[in-house]
Amino acid sequence: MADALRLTGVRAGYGATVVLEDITLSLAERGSLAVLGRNGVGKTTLLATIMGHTSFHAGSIEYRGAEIRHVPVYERSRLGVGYVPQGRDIFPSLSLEENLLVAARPGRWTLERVYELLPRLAQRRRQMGNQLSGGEQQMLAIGRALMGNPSLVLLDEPLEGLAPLIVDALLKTLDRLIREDALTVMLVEQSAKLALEVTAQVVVLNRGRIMHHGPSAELLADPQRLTSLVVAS
Amino acid sequence: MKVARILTVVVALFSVVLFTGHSVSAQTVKVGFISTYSGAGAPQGDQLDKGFKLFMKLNGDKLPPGVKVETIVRDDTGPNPETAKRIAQELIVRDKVQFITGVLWTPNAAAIAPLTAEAKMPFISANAAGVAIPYASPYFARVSFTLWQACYPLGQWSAKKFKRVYTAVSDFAPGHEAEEAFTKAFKEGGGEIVGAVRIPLANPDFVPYMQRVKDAKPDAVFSFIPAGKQATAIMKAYGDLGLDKAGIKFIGPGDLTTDDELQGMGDVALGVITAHHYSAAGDRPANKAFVAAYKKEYGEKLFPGFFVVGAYDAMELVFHVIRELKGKIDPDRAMEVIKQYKNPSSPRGPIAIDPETRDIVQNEYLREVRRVGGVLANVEIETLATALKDPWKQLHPKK
Amino acid sequence: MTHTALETRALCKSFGALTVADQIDFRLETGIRHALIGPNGAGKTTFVNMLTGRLAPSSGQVLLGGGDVTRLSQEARVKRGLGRTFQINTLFRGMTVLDNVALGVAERQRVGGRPWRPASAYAHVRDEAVDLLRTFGLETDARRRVVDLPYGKQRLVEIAIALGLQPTVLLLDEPAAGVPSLESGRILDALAQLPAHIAIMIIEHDMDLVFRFAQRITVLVQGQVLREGPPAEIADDPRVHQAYLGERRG
Amino acid sequence: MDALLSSLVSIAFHGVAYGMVLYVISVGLSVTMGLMGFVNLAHGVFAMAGGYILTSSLGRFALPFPVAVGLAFLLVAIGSMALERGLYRHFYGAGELEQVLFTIGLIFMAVAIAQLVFGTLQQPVALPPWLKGQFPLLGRDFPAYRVFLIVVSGAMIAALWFGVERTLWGAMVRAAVDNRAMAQSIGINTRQLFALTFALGSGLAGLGGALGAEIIAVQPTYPFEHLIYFLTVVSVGGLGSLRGPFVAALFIGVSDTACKYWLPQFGAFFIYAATIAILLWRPTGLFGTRV
Amino acid sequence: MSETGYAASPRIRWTEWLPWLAGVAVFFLLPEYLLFGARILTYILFALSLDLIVGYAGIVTLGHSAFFGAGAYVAGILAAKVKLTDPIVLLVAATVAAGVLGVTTGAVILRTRGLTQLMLTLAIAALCLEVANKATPITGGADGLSGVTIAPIFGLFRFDLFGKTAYLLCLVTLLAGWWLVRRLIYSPFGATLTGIRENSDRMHAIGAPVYRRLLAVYTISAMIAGVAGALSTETNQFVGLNVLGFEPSGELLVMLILGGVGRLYGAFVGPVVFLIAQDALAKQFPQFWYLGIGLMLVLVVLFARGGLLGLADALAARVRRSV
Repeated sequence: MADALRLTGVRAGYGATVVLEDITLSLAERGSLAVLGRNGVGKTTLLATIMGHTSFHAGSIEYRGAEIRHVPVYERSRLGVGYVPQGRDIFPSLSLEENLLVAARPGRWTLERVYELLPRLAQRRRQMGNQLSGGEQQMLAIGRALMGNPSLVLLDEPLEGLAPLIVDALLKTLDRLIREDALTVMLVEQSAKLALEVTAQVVVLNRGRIMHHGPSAELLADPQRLTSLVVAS
Repeated sequence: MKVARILTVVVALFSVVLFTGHSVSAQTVKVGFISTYSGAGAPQGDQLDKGFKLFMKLNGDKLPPGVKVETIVRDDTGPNPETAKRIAQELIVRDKVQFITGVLWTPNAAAIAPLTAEAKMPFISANAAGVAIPYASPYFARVSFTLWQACYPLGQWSAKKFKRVYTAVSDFAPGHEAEEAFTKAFKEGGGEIVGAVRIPLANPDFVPYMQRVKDAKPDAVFSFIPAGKQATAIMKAYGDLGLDKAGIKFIGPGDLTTDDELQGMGDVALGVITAHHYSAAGDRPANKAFVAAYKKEYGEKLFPGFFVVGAYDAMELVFHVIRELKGKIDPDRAMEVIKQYKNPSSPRGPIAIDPETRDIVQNEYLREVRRVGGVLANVEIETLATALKDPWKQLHPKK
Repeated sequence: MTHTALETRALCKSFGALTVADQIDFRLETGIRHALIGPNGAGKTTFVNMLTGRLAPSSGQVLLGGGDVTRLSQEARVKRGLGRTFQINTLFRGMTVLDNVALGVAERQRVGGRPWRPASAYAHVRDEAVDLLRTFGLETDARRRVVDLPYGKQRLVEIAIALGLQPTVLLLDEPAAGVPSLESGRILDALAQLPAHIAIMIIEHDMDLVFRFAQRITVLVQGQVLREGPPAEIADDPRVHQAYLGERRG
Repeated sequence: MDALLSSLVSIAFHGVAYGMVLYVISVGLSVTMGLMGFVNLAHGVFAMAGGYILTSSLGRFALPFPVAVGLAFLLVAIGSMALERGLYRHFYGAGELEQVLFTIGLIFMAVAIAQLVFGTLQQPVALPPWLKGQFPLLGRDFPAYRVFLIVVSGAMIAALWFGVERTLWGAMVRAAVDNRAMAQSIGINTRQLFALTFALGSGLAGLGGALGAEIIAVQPTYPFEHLIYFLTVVSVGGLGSLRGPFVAALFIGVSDTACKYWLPQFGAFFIYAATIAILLWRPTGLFGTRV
Repeated sequence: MSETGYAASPRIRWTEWLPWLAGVAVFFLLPEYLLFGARILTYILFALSLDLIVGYAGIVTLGHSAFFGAGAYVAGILAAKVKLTDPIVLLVAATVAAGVLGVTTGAVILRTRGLTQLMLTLAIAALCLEVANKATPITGGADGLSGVTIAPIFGLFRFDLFGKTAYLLCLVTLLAGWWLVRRLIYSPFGATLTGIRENSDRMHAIGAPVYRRLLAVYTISAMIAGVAGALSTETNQFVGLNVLGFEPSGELLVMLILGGVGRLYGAFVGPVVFLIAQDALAKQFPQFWYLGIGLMLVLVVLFARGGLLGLADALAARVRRSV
């Protein structure tokens, strides 16, 4: 079976600026990968590159066995790549429900199911995007990604700035998605431990390169190594 | 430094373009024809051009043996005196023409006139009607008309028909002249002007002004608006607002209902009363032949308006001078010929040049828009004045 | 006795209901290398923009060399000795490397607005710019246009421009961002050579660089100062770890 | 008192009719400039094209009025799409100056082509009998065509607003205006969406030019002469907004009419002064969020 | 491309004298074309003033004719109504008036950017046009301002029908304008203008008073445009409303773009080529002229963004490479 995602020797950045260098990684179908590293090491750029938002300099990105480096962003989305960007990027002049509907693509995920999963959204369906709280926006961003019925979801700090209660709810959701829904997930998260708890694999980036690639559990069990990789020595 | 090479090339080009020559035989008379081919005034300029071309086609060869006429056409781009003056200057200095004619717009002619005085250049206005232009140059003559010629008799006539009249004219010199001429005659005849508005020249929508007229409930509205889309637009506004139904008569000089624009105005124009020197519907034989020739040349559905006649008659006068002088043009002798000019069979009827003022002497007709044979026409219902000299110059003789 | 080069007092900034800077008290001592770190969205950029005058604070004060500059324009602050580099290259891309630096030098020497004598007649401006380029090993690139330069060198030009202003306080916003690792050594060398008397605040994600370079570190989290101290203390602070590793509180 | 009231009614009526036409023409410009950040000075060309299509369908081909209006919309939309594919898209990333020059070039060409094809005369609008004459309302006579114009434009505007505010397509357009990259990330083909929106906006301009041919005369220099009005509507209203240009268009329509009625000696002075004042007060326009 | 900046030599290269040689040659060789020549020279000066703000400072304007018109009207009104007819005095008066207009409108429009700025330039020019249109007693309104008589220069050189005096006056004034602009763009001030065009954020960050510099250059440009306007009045002894219209602004932009923006001599090449082409083509095919300009403009913007000079540079570079 082909991997859900395979990056080989990827060099990418913004314009002439190179942020990622020689990134090679693969992610199996129904797999989950945490992307860790300090700020500014290229985690967000990595997800953005998979989505197609950066300048691609070299290497290849295969999605389910097909090269997609020249595929436009919207086609990648239609092929089944879902994206929860770092700033959430809710459309402010759309209502909550419209935010979901514009992303809808046929499949198991429907408006009803998203509302069932995230009941808070159902209550606020008529609110405009810019009237939502941070937590609601975050849930909406996840819901919006699901509406596209993706097979691979790229989550960029989905828990950032959320109240602990909401974090718990979202984590449960995430967990459920990974285990029950046959989704492949790539998760960028500041909270390394959280990320490691819910994922199977992990990569740690530094200065745009992969420093570490292995099972999440292993790294979680070695706090010293984790600290040295993620904070500093 | 590549600039060097480029500049050399540019200079070379410059010289080539400028040097390409004007080798003209002694017997060739050069006539500069200025009209408007681009910009907002192009429709009227096109009419002028059609008259000019029609004359050249029909009569371009009626010259003494050995004499040839070369015409140089220039575009003044609209009511654009600066450009007009510049191209007139170029015609004189560079092209060395011996006549200047054409010129649609009064401001343009007013700008050119002083130049012709300095250069001793016979300048025959085919249209520009500004009443005072002849005073600006002794080499200026006019075969078109003045607004006083149309509006003064119209004012006299109106005073017998209406009590209260509203005037609405374009805010530039011809509009002011029309307003003044009409008002003077109308008041002398005992009428009352209940309101007067001057409408900006560049104006897309006349409805607000006409609404104001309607709200004042006069017996008639007198209007001078430059012929063309503006006149059509004000006619539309008149109809749309129902001024006709409110019993307000629409009157003015013939610019309002030029023969070429008339079909575009539609039925609202029916019943509009104008005073003018030319109508395509005039039943003089010379006119019938003229209209037929025009239609043959430009299409059955088109009618020649006063612009066409103006240009046609201007060229007729130029050719008359050339024939009289056997192709050897001397400005002062040319002006002598012009001052004595008489043409009994212009399409508009008999015309002549007033030797005193070098302005046109012609008949003025009262016309009403009627439907004739399925098309709208300015039917001449009355001759208001025969062999009329410009009334303004009678009132303001040159000291 | 140390002298405070740059200071903020209770600096706040809110956009509507969102508070991005919350009572920030910050001191930058003369001649000190001071790093500002913090997770994404901590408010570092907002803070820097308030320091430089691109953004007006909602409340609080900014002091430069002891004087209140809260209400002063960017230009006025630069004249009082505040220089900065940008996170993303902000260069005069179509101009030569020399002119990029000379423009700044000319402003500092108060000749930038002289309209009559040719620029090349101001030899002292050009010489100073050339000297600066030499310190960064860019002298051979002086006549090249910035856009034709590799990215690493462009970052150096960025720093050279700021130094040309002879600042007393220099804000370096991620000086090594986006530079391929092969070229980043050069940037580090350049930073190491910066004149000692300048107070430098560096905003940087690269902890290697921060710990190698900084004498003091301020950690900014959610618009507030979480911790301030020498690198050793910061590295061991559990709260900092938590902020970075995301151990769940409680 | 009565006279004042009557003049107020006149001004409001004519001003609204004029404003509605301005809005239908300009709204597409607001959307394309807001959506694509394209300074399209040639927008008036589409309005003029619509006007010509209407006048020739009515005059030369004697088509029924509604068909002529429909054609004006459709043909202009199709034509603009071809232009967008062929020329406009080369300038999406270009600077403002290039866009300005390119579109001025288009205007020059359009003016010349219109002159060659249709001649320089103003095109007459052969209205069907049911749109001529007056329409009695509340004891006053109003020109029937302008009543029709207000009703039809009102309906168009309502449909447009419904389309943008209430349909999925509208939500997609708004999403693309809000955040183009994110819109792509959820599978919206923004380029195609832009092309369609551009076509729709131009089509509306064509429609406005057709409906408004009675008020804004159709002749070759149209795109030059009315450019400043279209731009004023958009910049005063605010880019990318639907409501803003509507308010601005009505404001211009009514105040222009009022000036002509009461203060003809001041001409358009007031409009320009007001435009400058509003832009200084709110550089992004009344309802805009960006420049 | 004329290279400026701190490393550029400000020496006038011999090639830079060629335009002046050509200008003098025309005077002697083509006496019939001097009026036309005066017009070209006026437009070169006008284009030069526009290049200063569009090409060097990067301000896009659709209303530059406001300053040309202001200069033209002030000179015209002084001559026709106040009977102040000395041509040199009129030039100075026009400069001052256009400068005042430039500094006041610049103070307003330079605070804005993008479409708003573009719109403001257009609206201000439209406003000036409307004022000139409505102030009929002073400006002549739509009929234009006639009755302008200009005294001989220094009481010696009469403005003649052939335009000899006008041509020389334009040539000398242009030389002065060129000298001024050239000094400006080679100076540190000129370098900062380029800097502002390239990156105004960075200019703020290096402590440059961006707004003041822009206002200064805008005012200078307005003054030069005003001089060009006054020259046009003196040459034509007439001022028409159209000097303030949108079309002269548009056409001027076309000329500048055609020659090449931001390269000093683009402002020379553009008007020469444009006006000669206009003179030749508009005479032959008046109706096609607009089509030609439009097409030319689209092609230049599509394929030759550096204008004719840019194209020539690229060609020269290719030739050099192939040799």
